[in-house]
Amino acid sequence: MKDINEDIAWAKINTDVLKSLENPRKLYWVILAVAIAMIAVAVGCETYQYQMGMGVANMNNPHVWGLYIATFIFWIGMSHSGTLLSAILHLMHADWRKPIYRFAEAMTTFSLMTAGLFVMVHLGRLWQFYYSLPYPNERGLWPNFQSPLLWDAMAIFTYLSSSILFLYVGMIPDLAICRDNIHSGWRKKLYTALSLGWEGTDRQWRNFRVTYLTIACFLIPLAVSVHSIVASDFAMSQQPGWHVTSFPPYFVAGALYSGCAAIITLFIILRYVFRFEEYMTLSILKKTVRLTFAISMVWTYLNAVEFASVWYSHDVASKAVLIQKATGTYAPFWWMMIFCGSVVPLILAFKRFQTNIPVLLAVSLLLNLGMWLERWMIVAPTYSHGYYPWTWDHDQWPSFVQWGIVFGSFGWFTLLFMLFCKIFPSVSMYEVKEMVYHRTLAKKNLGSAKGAH
Amino acid sequence: MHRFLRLSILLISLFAASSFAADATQAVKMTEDSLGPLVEQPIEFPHFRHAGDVNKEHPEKGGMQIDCMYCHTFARRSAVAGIPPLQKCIGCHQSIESVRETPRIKKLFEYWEGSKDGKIAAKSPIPWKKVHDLPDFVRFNHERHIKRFVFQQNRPVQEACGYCHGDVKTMTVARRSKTLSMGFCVDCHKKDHLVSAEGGTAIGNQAYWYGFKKPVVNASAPLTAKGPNDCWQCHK
Amino acid sequence: MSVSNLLENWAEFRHTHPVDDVPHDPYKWAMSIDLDACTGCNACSVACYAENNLPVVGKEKFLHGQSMHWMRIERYWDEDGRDFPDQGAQFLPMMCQQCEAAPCETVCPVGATNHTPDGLNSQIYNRCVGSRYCSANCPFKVRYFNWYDYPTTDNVWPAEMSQQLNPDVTVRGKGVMEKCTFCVQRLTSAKNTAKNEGRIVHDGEVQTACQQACPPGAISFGNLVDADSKVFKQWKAQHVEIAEFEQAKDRGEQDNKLRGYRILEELRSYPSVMYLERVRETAV
Amino acid sequence: MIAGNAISDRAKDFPKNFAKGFVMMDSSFDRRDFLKVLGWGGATVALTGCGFTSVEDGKETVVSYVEATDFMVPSIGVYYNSTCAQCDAGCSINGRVREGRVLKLEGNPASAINRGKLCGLGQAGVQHHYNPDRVREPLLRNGEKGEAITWEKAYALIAEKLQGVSGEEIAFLTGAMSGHTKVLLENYLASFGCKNHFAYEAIAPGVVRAANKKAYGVAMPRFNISKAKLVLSFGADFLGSWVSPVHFSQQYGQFRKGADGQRGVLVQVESKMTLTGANADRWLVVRPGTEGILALGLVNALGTASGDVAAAVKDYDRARVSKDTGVSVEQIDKLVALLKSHSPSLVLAGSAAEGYAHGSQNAAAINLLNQVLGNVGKTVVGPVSVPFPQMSPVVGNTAALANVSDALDAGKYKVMFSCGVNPVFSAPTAMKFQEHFAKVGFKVAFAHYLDETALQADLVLPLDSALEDWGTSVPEYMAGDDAQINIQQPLMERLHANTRGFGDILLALLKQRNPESYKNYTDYYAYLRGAVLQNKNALGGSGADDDEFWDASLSNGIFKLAGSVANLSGSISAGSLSLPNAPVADAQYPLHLIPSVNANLRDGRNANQPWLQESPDPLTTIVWDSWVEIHPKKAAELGIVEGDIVEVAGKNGSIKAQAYLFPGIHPDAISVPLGRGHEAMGRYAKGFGVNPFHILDAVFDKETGELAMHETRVKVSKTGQRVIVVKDEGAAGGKQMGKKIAVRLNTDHVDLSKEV
Amino acid sequence: MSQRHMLALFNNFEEAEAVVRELRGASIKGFNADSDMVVKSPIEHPEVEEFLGEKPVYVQWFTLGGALMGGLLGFFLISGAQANFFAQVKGGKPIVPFPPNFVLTYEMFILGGVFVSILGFLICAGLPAKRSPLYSAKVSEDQISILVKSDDSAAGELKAIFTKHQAVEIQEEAGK
Repeated sequence: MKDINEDIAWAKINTDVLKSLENPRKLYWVILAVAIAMIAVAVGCETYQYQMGMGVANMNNPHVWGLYIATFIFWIGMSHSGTLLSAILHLMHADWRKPIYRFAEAMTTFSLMTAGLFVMVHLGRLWQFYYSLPYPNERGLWPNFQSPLLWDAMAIFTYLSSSILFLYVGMIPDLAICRDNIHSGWRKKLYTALSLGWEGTDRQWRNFRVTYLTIACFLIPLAVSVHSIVASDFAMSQQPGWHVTSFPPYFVAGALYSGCAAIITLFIILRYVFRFEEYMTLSILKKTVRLTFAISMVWTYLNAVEFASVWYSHDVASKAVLIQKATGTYAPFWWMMIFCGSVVPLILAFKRFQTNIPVLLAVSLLLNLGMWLERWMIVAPTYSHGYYPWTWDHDQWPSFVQWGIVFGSFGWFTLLFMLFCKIFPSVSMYEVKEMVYHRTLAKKNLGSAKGAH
Repeated sequence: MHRFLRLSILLISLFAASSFAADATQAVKMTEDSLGPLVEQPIEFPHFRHAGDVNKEHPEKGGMQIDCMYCHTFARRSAVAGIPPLQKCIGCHQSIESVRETPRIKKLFEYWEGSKDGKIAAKSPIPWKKVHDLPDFVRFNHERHIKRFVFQQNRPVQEACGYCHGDVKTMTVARRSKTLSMGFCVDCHKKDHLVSAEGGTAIGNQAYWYGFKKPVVNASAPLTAKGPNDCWQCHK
Repeated sequence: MSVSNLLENWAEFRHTHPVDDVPHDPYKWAMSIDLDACTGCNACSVACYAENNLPVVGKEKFLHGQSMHWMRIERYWDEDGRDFPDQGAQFLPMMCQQCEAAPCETVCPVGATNHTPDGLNSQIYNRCVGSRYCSANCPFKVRYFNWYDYPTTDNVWPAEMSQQLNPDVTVRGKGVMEKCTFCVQRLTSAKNTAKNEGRIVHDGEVQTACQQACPPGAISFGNLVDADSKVFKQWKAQHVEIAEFEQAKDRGEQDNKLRGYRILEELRSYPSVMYLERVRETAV
Repeated sequence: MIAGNAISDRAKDFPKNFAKGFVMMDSSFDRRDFLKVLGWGGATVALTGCGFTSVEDGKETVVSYVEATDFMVPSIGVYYNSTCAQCDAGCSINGRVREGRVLKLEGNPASAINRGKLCGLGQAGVQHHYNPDRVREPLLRNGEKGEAITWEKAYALIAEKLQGVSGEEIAFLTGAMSGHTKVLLENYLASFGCKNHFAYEAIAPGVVRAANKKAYGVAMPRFNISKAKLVLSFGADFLGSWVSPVHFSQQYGQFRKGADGQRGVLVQVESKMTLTGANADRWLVVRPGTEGILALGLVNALGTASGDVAAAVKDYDRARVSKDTGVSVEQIDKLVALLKSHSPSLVLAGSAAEGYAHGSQNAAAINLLNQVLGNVGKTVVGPVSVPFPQMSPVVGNTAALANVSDALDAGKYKVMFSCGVNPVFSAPTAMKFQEHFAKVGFKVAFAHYLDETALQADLVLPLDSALEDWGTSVPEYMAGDDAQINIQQPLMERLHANTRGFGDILLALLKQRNPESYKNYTDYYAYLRGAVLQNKNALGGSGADDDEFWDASLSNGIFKLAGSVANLSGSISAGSLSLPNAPVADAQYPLHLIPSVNANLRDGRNANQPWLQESPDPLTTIVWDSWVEIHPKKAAELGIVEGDIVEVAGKNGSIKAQAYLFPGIHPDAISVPLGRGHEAMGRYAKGFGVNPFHILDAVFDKETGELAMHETRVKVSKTGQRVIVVKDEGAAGGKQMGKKIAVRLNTDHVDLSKEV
Repeated sequence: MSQRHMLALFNNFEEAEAVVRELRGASIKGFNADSDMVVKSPIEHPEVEEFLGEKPVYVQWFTLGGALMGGLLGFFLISGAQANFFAQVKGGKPIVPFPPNFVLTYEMFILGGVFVSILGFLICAGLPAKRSPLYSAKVSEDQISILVKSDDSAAGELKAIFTKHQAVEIQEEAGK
């Protein structure tokens, strides 16, 4: 099985990809409509919450965070796949990333935006959000730079802006293609403006290469720092179950894991919706699936390490939280997380399932569910079983407001993502050409080597 | 090489600009807006006539140099300066025949005696409009500032009050003269102010906290301390 | 915020006061609560409602764990499996412990909660954006969040009830974290009076609302820097040090005749509230 | 007219000067002016405290005083002393007033009763005052509705209705009364020749009073808890709700520290743990109703009694007592040893002991133990009485209700007044009070709220709150060595224009009867001032100027005067003592119903104060609702878990409430708190909880005729519904889970003498 | 002498390579192979660029400068802001604590690096740019093109070389 067919004509690549900007399958519009409906639910819930106060989300004194922060971490985690595919695999010269890294990067950007929304939704006084931004003001006040939340804000800002820039810079040659092939309407203007007059000259390519590589190098430590900082929100706190040294790597692994799972899902959807069968080949899917399997095992291992270190240590309170996770009210969710996160991926180890699209779609959705549950299981059980037994809560169940907003966030992400794919080429044309070119060269070399014999 | 020159100039100026921007945060810009709207009072109170300096040439234009705290008696005893009771105005004006028939004074007496049309009941308070209004979560303590600067350091009252209220002796108060934003307050609290023991404050090591640096007591330089810098001083 | 300020005062900025090398001066507010005298009567809690404009949230919200009592009386039973609690219950008034190294302070993204020079953990309502991180990180869970807009949409002070509100204390709107302040409005007013007169606040000059109400007089409050204050003497007598996480009592010194302890001391947050253990007669 | 002491917080040391200041202002200054509610700029509370910055220059108006005196400084609180009216203990309060509004009530340190302390109930007085559900106009029944009328019309109506009614046909039902109001009331009734003044308190130590009277010669001696080394309390919840809880709590604080470093020991004997029981060193659970048996058993075991006492107790050997009461023999021995070693001790008989048909016998047995221990004269000492018998308190009891109910049933009364009581709420259904009450031709209720009784009335007269009214009162339990008359004075201007003080109303009614004698008194204030100044010498003001004395007295909030200390009659006798045997199990109604008295809600008259509703019950931490306390063992037997809605059914009806498993109760008893379950009264009271008063059996103490509150037997059954109990206690259920949170030490590990 | 631009399009990379090699090898008067020749390609094509001779890239210097500036600015901004609250400590930590400041400095380091790298890229690559005088949309599809600028005199010679190597198309534009 080939990653890509080397006989594919370059001009066809252009037309195929550009076609995705114009006429996707009907399913595209269905997804869009569903996404908008989901957003409407979230907007309704948020408006209600904004009017009435956070109480309508049914949080209470020990349970101050609820689903919002859990989902926030989920979305942050989701964003890591883009970096993995575009930066890490780029440095490793893994050619098979080329057809799929663009949408992964877009996923990074939009899941970060969604995550950012959760920070806002979660705030008790959304209208005072600007208090947490460091800017000179007439109050003479600065935010508290000691707070992991502020590190978070800083890291996410850095990550988001860098990701957008990375996505954009990597897209400039493709934007030039769009500019050259689309001759009317607002799109023409948009592509002309965004392509910055790219012509593919040797000077441009030369600087492009170095810049792209440099940013890729920056993005890798950045991505690691972002999720480990999100982990510090918990690890830097004093609460049992949160104050765990292994949280940062654990979070990063979880992030890559959920990101990969999401890539599989979106891969399958995009492949169908935009008729990308020739580019997003099953061979690439197989590689992604194998990567996912590997990461799932890393995650499983780190999970086990976390439990083991809690279990083996003398921290009674943390141990109590762990026991409560496994046996208390949250037990069904906790075990479901273990099942989805560690057992379900075993399916991926079987070759016959590695290219079975319906199975993969189901598995990837289950993995995502597991990863979402993981985040919830990090946040909530500590609240109902903290240091202070008096406040151990009758386990609090999120109200429809929380569920509605979490639900809607998926719509919001889908909408942004789908719009992106419709407006910008979601398969990197110039890099697929490179890929094809490299394969042709390789074949030629192989052929000439054969001929020499 | 000129490209590198350009580049380094660019970088240096970027750094300088951002440092400057960060550094200059405390300079509070005062715009027309930050002084609040012009307010129409029930009686346009001529502060300049009461507190203003004596004008020898045109005595009718000058003031009487009345101390701020003659009328605003609460300021030195309470966090709230308050408005003088009507009684206070009447107390003097009862015996000032010369202006008794001017429109403003007539209006004043309407609040004391009741208006002829019955719209104002006798002894009803004058509905002054607030000009120096702080948000409800800010508690400015007039008493402490006056004790500190007027009584302990013998600064002129006009100067102490005027720091926030402007040059009252030349005006009727229709709008603020200072922004009274938080930056305005903090600006002042960050400055080193003279601390004099003669006024009676045994500051002890308080100055350490308020000035964050332990004062050198026996040095020749005068002892100074910063204003309180903890939030609970003004917000409770 | 200038670089020159940083360079000039670098050493000051690197001090880890107040727990470490720089002591409090002239004030460090602290409390001690004698659990042997505490009867659990809730007078302190009501006094706190009255003094600090606490909203009554009602049955529904209390059910959801959204109550707003800054001071709560906890009641513990013995856990030895007997049929009857024949040594009574154990009551514990729990409010913000005003930790010296408060876990809540570092995590607030906007710096709405800070340590004041007189050793209090301040909470600035109007600065709060409602991230609730402080509460998440509080080991005692004594921070209370305004889940609803109690003054307006919830109307907990209908009609004339709002006239009872204490003008010295801000009424909190929705989305704001709040907690026990050691009645800071009373402290500030006492400190101002003292400053005007060029002295420090005497012991007993200022009382917190709970202390003032407490019928058996179980609560003492005062200035831990002032060697004449009752609180100082009590802490001293019990060999409880503010910046320690293990006291003479825990180390088994002083023949174990001490009964002063602080709750969750091992977390090294250095609470400012010392409790005196409840005593029970063995002869009966 | 002037009045009042006003002490700005920094001038507390100079009350006299301030009093003088008032005198000087006499002619020009109206107190009401000062009490006027003002919205001071910057000093008022804005309800949007920390929302958006609410600076709107020039929009808000600064309100200023028209005239001000020296002490009137905006933003600085002024303190007035007055008297708490939330219960009958008579604590003195110190109210903080700012800008004409009373903000907070604190204790008055000058009062020997509470010494500057105040309980939660007392502090909630402001919520009574500012309550949105107060009656604001006189209301005349018009069908099912009340129609607002003027006071003139109300007075005229009363006069009309009283026309041709003889004194015998008028009844006046009140709570406890004392002071000048009582004098006026007696005068009013005397003007008809009416003797039907009934003082009713739903929860009152009526039996104990009678037993004390027998044993010591006075109904309410002073109990020196702080001087006792051992307090043995038979169900007296003196820290919670019994007689004068703030005073006792304050004494308890000293008692625990011990005057000479010897810590006082508290042993509580009862079947349902009260707040006091929860604080005891040893809480002894006894079979309900057997408190007297244990007391006699202790007398016997002490072995110091002689004569008829020894004869009376000789049958009460330890084995029998242990069998009857359920207290183990070893425990009795320990207790006896402790009683011997800890002298003086103090034995108290409380509501758990008196609430039976043989309550008087129980109380007598307990008092006998006190006498045998020789505590009389040491920890039980004579009270000081006020030298004005006409002002001394009429105490309320439940026997009064039984009497009035019977008389109503007989149709004796044509006009009935009710003031400060709510018998429709607090009378057992078995008494049929409501039915009997309906027979009265014209019912007048003096009321703060439209409570259950006021709703039955034909005319409702709205009363001033205690914080706007004048008055004096004499506490029943006189705590100090001096006699004390409490003064009640307004802390602020009347909140509602059309409410009146009870004294004012009585005066107006008296003027109808007797215009000549009262024509000099424009209002109750004038009457009060006149009456006080008339007796200036006796009140400790001999030689003082009238105004000065009056102002100083108001400034103190109390009159302290040397009263006479009553001697306690000390004869120890067990002559009339005859305790019934331990109760036998009732097959149909196997459980004893113990109606418990919550320190905050008591008989329910304060139920409409939200602070009290949300103040968790100390033992269960339940708020806003009633509950049924069941011992976990019993609950397991019945298959009941926490939150089950159970039906508590007795002979006279049933109630349904949530179950709470409570270890501090005898397994044969259940307990339901009183005070909740209002069907009217206001938004915070109505519809929360159930009212166990209604299912009480109409059983009375055989000697005194008091309602035997603990005598009701019930059965408990599940209804199948379940709710989540609304309480402060979390999921850990009051366990510390191995953490060091609330810690307890044994006495041998403590050296209190070294403590500060 | 007037100059003219000429754009040759090739289907084949080898051909284009050969052209570049030849142009650099041949010394044509009025045409400087180092400065007057631009290769445009649809993909990043380091092999072709190699034949153009060593052309240095400076973006990494921007990166270094930006990262350093970001880090410094971050540290001083944060420490300076913290110094504002000189009487308020938080959690018993110093007013200017290192661990959090390092985290933030790290982030600012990266942020500065990325931003200034992009800036450097735009500067170095001359973007945004006006279109060069001759451009064919075919370049963004699959053809490689060589744009030359030369004196009129050299045009013929260049054209000959292009044609020789099977240029698909040659566009010309008269110079000024």
